[in-house]
Amino acid sequence: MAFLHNLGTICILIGIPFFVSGTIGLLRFPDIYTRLHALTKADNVGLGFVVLGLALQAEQWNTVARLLLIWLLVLVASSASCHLVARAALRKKIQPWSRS
Amino acid sequence: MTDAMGIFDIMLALVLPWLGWRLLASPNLFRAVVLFISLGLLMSLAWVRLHAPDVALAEAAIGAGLTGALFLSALRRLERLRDSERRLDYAEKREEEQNLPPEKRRKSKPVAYVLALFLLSVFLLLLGGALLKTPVAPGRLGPAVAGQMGQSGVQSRVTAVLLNFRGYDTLLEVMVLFLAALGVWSLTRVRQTPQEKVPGPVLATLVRLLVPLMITVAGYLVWIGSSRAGGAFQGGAVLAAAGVLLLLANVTVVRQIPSTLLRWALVLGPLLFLLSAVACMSIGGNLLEYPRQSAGSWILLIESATAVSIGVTLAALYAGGRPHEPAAREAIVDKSADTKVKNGEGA
Amino acid sequence: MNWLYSTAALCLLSAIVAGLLRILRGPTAADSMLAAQLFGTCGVAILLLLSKGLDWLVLQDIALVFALLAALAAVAFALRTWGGTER
Amino acid sequence: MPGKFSCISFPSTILLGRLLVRLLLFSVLWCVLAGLDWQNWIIGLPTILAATFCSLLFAPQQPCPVSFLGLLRFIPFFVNLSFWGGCDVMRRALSPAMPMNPGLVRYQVSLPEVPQQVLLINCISLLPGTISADFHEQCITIHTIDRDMPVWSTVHHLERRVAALFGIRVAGGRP
Repeated sequence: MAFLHNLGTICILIGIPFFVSGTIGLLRFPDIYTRLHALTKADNVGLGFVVLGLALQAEQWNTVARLLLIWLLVLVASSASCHLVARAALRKKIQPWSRS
Repeated sequence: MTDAMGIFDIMLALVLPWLGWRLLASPNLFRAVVLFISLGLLMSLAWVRLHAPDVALAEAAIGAGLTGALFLSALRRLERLRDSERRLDYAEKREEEQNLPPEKRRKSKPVAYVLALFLLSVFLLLLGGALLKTPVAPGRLGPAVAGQMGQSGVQSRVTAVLLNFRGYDTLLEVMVLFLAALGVWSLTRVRQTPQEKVPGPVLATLVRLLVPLMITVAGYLVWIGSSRAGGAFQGGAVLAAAGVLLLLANVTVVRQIPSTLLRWALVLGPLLFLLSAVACMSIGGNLLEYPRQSAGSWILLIESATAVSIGVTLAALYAGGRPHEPAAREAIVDKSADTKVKNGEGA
Repeated sequence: MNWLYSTAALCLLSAIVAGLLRILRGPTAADSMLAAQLFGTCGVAILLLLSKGLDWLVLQDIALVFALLAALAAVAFALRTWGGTER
Repeated sequence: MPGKFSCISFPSTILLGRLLVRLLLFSVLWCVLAGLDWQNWIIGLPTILAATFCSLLFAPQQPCPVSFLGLLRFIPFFVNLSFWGGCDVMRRALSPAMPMNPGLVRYQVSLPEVPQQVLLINCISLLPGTISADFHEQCITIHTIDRDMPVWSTVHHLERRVAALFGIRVAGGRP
């Protein structure tokens, strides 16, 4: 039990930097599309680690299932809204930033 | 090590007023809306820290979700009305402002600032005075509620107060919501979105996944309301979110729902609430004094019905007008199916 | 409360506050919208962490509602505010 | 039971199968949310029925069954890729030079059904270095953060995995 608990702690600690780098990416990246990259991927991996860590520390089966459900929901919602926002931006003829 | 939590609270307490101020002061409407959505999310966290999970739930569903979508759609209409004044891309706006000659740029007026400062300090003084005058423990309502919990028929104190001890207030609140929907319906018809604008595959799949999930969660929130945080308002708000999503995606099924059915769904909650309030009198109590043994069942029944009505009401408010009468044939074909949807949502 | 959960929640709140800058800076409307999306995800994580740390199951329900409604604002934005008929 | 859903026009055997699968899924979901106590089925049963009905109402005309074995093999693949996607973004965001060379790439999809395509589109957004920016007439416009990455082969690999998840094969496709 203690082993699982410690493993969960490590997972949560791994997850936080992903969130932080997602925010840094949001602030540093040059245009809307690259910011979408930062947000969609980094935050979902971060949330995935946090959920994994909490699931390892959970005591009941349905807590694990709920955590998984929440993660999947966020995953679906953020990838779909990423696509929708990117599409709206393309249709608005916002040119992607390029290095040159 | 609760220090981190202390810093968390202080941060929240500092950011919230700042956010509120930025939101009110923002000349750009779109930015104000986004700030409003963020404010809703942070507000919800603040309610959690204040140990009010019921309010946090409602704020998460209504403040951050529904109102955000409502404002974002309203912006579009405003923009159509005053296209020349309103620009969503504020890069352009900022550029314009910088291109203006210096004498035309907005000047700050010292008198306005002094006046604002004066009014603000008067307001704060009044507020502080009111706070100081308030007795420290106003009436000791908490223990009173705790003492009567055995008679309420539910375990959650908030639900006990809302639907049993102060059921009268809630009845009136439900009526207010109903009246709001009536008002909107009597003013205008819903704007017909063109039929050919079908949602893209990604959006369609999202709707397909989320709407049944939202219905399930709404039912869960109504159920859990009797023992934990949740209840008719929260469940109704989540149900309304499902409706808003359907309206946004412009799904054909929504357009085919006969308006008679919508009317009944709108009335169901208030009507049932009122009827049970009167029924309590005929059984032999006062208005809204449920029989002791079955109070839990009464509350659950009322809550389920109100949740449906609140969901339909909020979605109708989002749609912004009374529905069109669909062509008679379509209505007949779909009647059986739609009745099932609504009845199902009823619980 | 365990130091782990409170510190992690604090870090996530700081990430949210830093993200506010993006809303204020823009430049396009979608950029601000993204920041609101970020708040949703971070909010879910904070609620889950607090739920474990305070041993308070209700917070999971709030996180669930957050997650369910996360897409709503983005969909409304992409379809209504920016989408629809061309100007 | 299926006879009542006369507005839904596909054969009743398929409908029955779909109905049962959905009923089962939503019942499991309800148990996860509300616990195993039998009392909560007072609200649970109508809710599950409503959710099932709603889900059937929006179901695509063509059923595309997910193969269980394919699912088992898809999950670790997906988790691995999205993890590297997160790491990739983290590396770019944190390094001072911010190495990136963004651009748009088109990809012709050969998956036949809409749900499969949507799954592919959503997964692309979680892959390292790519997000799907538009989808029009079987063609996905992909925004890549680094044009030097092998975008086409990665997406093609993903497409084959998605196809395997649904128990079908896809042809070669072209860039």
